Amino acid sequence: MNDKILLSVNGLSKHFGGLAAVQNVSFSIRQGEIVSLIGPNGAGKTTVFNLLSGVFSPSAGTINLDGEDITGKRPFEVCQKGVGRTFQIMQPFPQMTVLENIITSSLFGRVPKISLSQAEEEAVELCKLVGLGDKQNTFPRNLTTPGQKRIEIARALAVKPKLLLLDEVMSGLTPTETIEAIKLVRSLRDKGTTVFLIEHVMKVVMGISDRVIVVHHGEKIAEGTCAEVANDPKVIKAYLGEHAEDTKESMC
Amino acid sequence: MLELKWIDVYYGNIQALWDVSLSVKEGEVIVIVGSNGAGKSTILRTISGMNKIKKGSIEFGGQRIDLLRADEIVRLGVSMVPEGRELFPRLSVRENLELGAAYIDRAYSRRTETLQWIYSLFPILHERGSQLAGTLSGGEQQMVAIGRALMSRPRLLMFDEPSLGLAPLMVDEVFKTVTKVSQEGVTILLVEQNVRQSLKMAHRAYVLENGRMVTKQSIDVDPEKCILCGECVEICPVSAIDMTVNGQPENPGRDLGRRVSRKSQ
Amino acid sequence: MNRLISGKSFIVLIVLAVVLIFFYPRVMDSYFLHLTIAIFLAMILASSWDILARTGQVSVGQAGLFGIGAYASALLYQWIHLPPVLGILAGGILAVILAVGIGYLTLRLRGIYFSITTIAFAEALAVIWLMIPDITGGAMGVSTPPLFGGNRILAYYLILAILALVIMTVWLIEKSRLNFAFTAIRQNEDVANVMGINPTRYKVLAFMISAFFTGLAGGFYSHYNTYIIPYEVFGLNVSIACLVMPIFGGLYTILGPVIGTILVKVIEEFLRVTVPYGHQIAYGLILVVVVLFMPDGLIGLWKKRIKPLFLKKSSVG
Amino acid sequence: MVDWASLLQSLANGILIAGLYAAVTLGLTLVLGVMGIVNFAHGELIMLGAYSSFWLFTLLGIDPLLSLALSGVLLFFIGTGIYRFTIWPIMKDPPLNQLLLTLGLSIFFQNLAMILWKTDSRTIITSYSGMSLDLGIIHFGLTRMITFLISVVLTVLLVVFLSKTKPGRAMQAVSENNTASWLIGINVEKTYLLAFGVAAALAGAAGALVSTVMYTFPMVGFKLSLKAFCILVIGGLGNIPGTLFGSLILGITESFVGTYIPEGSGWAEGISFVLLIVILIIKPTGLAGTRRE
Repeated sequence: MNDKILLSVNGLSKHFGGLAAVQNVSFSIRQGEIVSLIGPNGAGKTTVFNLLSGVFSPSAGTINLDGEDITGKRPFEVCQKGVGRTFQIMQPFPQMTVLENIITSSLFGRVPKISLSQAEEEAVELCKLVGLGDKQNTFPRNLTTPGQKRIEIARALAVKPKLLLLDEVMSGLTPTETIEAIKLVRSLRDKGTTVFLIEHVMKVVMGISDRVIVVHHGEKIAEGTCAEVANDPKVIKAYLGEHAEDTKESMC
Repeated sequence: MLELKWIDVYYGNIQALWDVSLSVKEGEVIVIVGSNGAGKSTILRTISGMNKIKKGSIEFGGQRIDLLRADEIVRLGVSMVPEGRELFPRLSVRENLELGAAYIDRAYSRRTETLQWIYSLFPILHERGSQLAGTLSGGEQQMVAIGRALMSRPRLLMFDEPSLGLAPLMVDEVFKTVTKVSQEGVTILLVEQNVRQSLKMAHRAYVLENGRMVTKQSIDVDPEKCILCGECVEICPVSAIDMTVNGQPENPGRDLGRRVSRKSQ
Repeated sequence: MNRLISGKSFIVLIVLAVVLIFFYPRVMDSYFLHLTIAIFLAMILASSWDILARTGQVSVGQAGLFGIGAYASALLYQWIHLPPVLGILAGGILAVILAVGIGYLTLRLRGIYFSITTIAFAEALAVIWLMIPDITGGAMGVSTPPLFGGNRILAYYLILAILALVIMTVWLIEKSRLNFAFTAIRQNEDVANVMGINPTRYKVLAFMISAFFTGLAGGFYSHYNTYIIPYEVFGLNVSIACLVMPIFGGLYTILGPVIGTILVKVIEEFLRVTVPYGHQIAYGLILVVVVLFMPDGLIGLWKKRIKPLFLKKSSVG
Repeated sequence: MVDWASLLQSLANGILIAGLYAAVTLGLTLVLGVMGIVNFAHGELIMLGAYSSFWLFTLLGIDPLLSLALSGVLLFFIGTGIYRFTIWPIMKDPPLNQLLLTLGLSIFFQNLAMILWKTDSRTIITSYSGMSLDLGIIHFGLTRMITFLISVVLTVLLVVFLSKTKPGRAMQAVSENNTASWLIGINVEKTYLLAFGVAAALAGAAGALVSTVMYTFPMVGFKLSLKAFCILVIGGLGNIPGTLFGSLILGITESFVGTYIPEGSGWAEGISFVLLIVILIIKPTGLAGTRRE
């Protein structure tokens, strides 16, 4: 990890009609970090991801990636600048094979000049990396939930992102698979990818993140290392309501 | 009262539930817990007739209901408070509530009485009666959704993540309401991620993971201590607990089963 | 998305080419040659409609592009005596220019609104054509000199060449990165967008390719037919024909539109001699039947139902 | 200098034709609002209504303004039949399949009409066809006035049906939220059937009106449905006030273009397309925003 700031978000807000889904959120992520975004269900985590990847354009605030302002850029532009993401609800292209799904992503990602055969090679590599090596030519509908999550991850990696956004990729995995996934995330970081993830599985969050950002009701309520966040009374309250005392130490 | 036997459910070609069985007795509060995407909501949607089963059977009050349409199932007395509330946003609060009884004959004749009951449960809805449902806060919308379901005079009321996106105080409020409704004699089937609080009011619980029941039977609930891991904040999927507690168990379900049985001894 | 062309199909292609180039035009009598030309023309329309459909956009206004192509070459001949072959090319180019304009304005819209706009576009052109007869010839139409002095065999070669060009373009698209972009946009535009694909750009590109060939077809038609009227070239019938043929045959394939066209044209030709009006009733029926019972068209029907029958037989026997 | 008489006259003409346009569009609005389907065959239902009114008048001598109800009932049954056998099986398909299906139906009925009744344009001439009403400086054809009033009555009936009757409320509920409607005990499929039937009945009645003020020919429905699409888009898709607003805009614009532009009546035919394209370009997102999933 170094001190170079890869992503900095300033005063980010998003309103739908009158409702504020995300309100005045600011944070930054350094190159090579693994940062988790947590918060109760419906706190606005996925909205933050949608803003970062350009799916929504923010009502206010700026997003800066690697020194470039990407606020309000459209999703394909943001992707070409170096943001890859997965979707919480898996959305593979149903009529493409696993390999074709990943090739598509390779072809048009951050380095879009590569040839078809190069893209195919890369996709085959990625298939192996995420553990889909033997499922290359099947269709996504024949895969289980974890299998489809692997497609999501491989597709997000195929764009060769500087910043990888993972939206709940570990939920629903078996313990062995979760460990594999954690190893995968660590190895990605070692290769230089910065990872920003939304997770529900608290043990995973605490296990791999360098830092944790907590949102609640669309606002950032805490940020810091695992231990700092876990002892923050605001966080405990957000998660547990009024009956918080007995679980204070349990988070890490 | 309600009995699911070995049901399989598919979304298109994708299987969402495998061999799920559960039973709910009259007057109980039952919770289904499990992580995101485990298929909890699918179970409720299937009971209410929104999804069809490929295999197995669903009985309610001794009658097969798995072949009925959703509206027929509501008429039999099974109502649902859906995830995301699903109100009629451009109708007023009162209209939303009234619609809950409008298409169910046995509820329609008692609608004024039921409405008074709901207003006594949620006085705020009385105040907001003429406001458009879409303009309410999340917690108020949740109350309208519960109220609308109650208007149909259900025998079994199902809640799909009622605490979703609510402030802590509001969550408490919602759970208190669920308890109140239960005390009024309505049987309750609840799906939640907020394990700790939901287990506090439940009689029994089922744990679902990846579309399968982790244990064949329901687990008994110790209200003082979350039986699943005793230390988590939200639901820790069994996988995550076992991973850190026991290293790499080959079968998390069996492991949990052991722990549960130990508890009940 | 199959890989390279196999040896067997290459031989079939060569044989087909030889037959179509050297043999066919010499044996066929004039009526059948005419019918063949009509079918090839329709195949071009069908295949080029299918190119746009690969991005998930259903155009119900191909007649607008066809009519522009037809009128461009007809009017350019009238004004500056542009040779028909160049006129046909000009028709294609004008259609592309129009498609770029319409495309950038409307392809941001999704699905059904694009479809409605394309109908409106074709009908609007028809209104304009009727209202400025000084320039367009109005309802009376325009006559054009016959192509190659009325030599049907040469006309046959020209349309065969255009058809070959269309098929080759489709084949190249299938082999290139474009196919991935088009397919991704069709299957899930939002995800494609997040993966770095600019949906509008590729949709407009597909529309341009589609428009070029539709315009060429229009130009060819105007010289081959020697007479065009707005009601016909801008008519709903053309737009409908463009979409029924590939849908019947099977979408997003090379062969689908070709097979669909042959069958639809044969049915239409049969109806043309049996009922005086309304022979396009077959188009309506085909659409309804395809949507309800055979969503992948004839090709899908073949792959799913008929081919397995043969396989079963051979494995048993 | 402004010629007030001609201005008022063309405004009045525009409003009168807008009434007819509203009647033509209401069924389309209802189906889009409740079922989320743009029914390309709506125009053909109007055409069938027009023909039924024409034949009832020609063969049995029933006045079109009376046969309106008969056309409505006839089309109600045709409509429910169409829904049950063609649309019901594909309600869960992607919208493009629904588009292609209804487009197929549209082509089918157009050509069926050509086979049955040839492409001739037919008119109904009643005893009051030539009469007109004079109101000082402006005057109206009596038939137009009557069709306008009937259109108003049809609209009011529809609004009352939707807000005061149980099936009507069910339609509103379904259009607001399909899932919630199932959950409160509405049979959504039956509601779809009824909505399609009512829309077809409205088309039948509108067709009868059309037969009195326009020519009846196989393509009349197609021409009108293009205008209806335009109205739908101006009005913001699938709501009744929007439909009335859109009808007024289109009717008045057409009327002004017809009056003030040389050879305007021809150009007026194209106005709907221009409006449609312009509006889709100006606010594509606003349109998408009004649709539910």
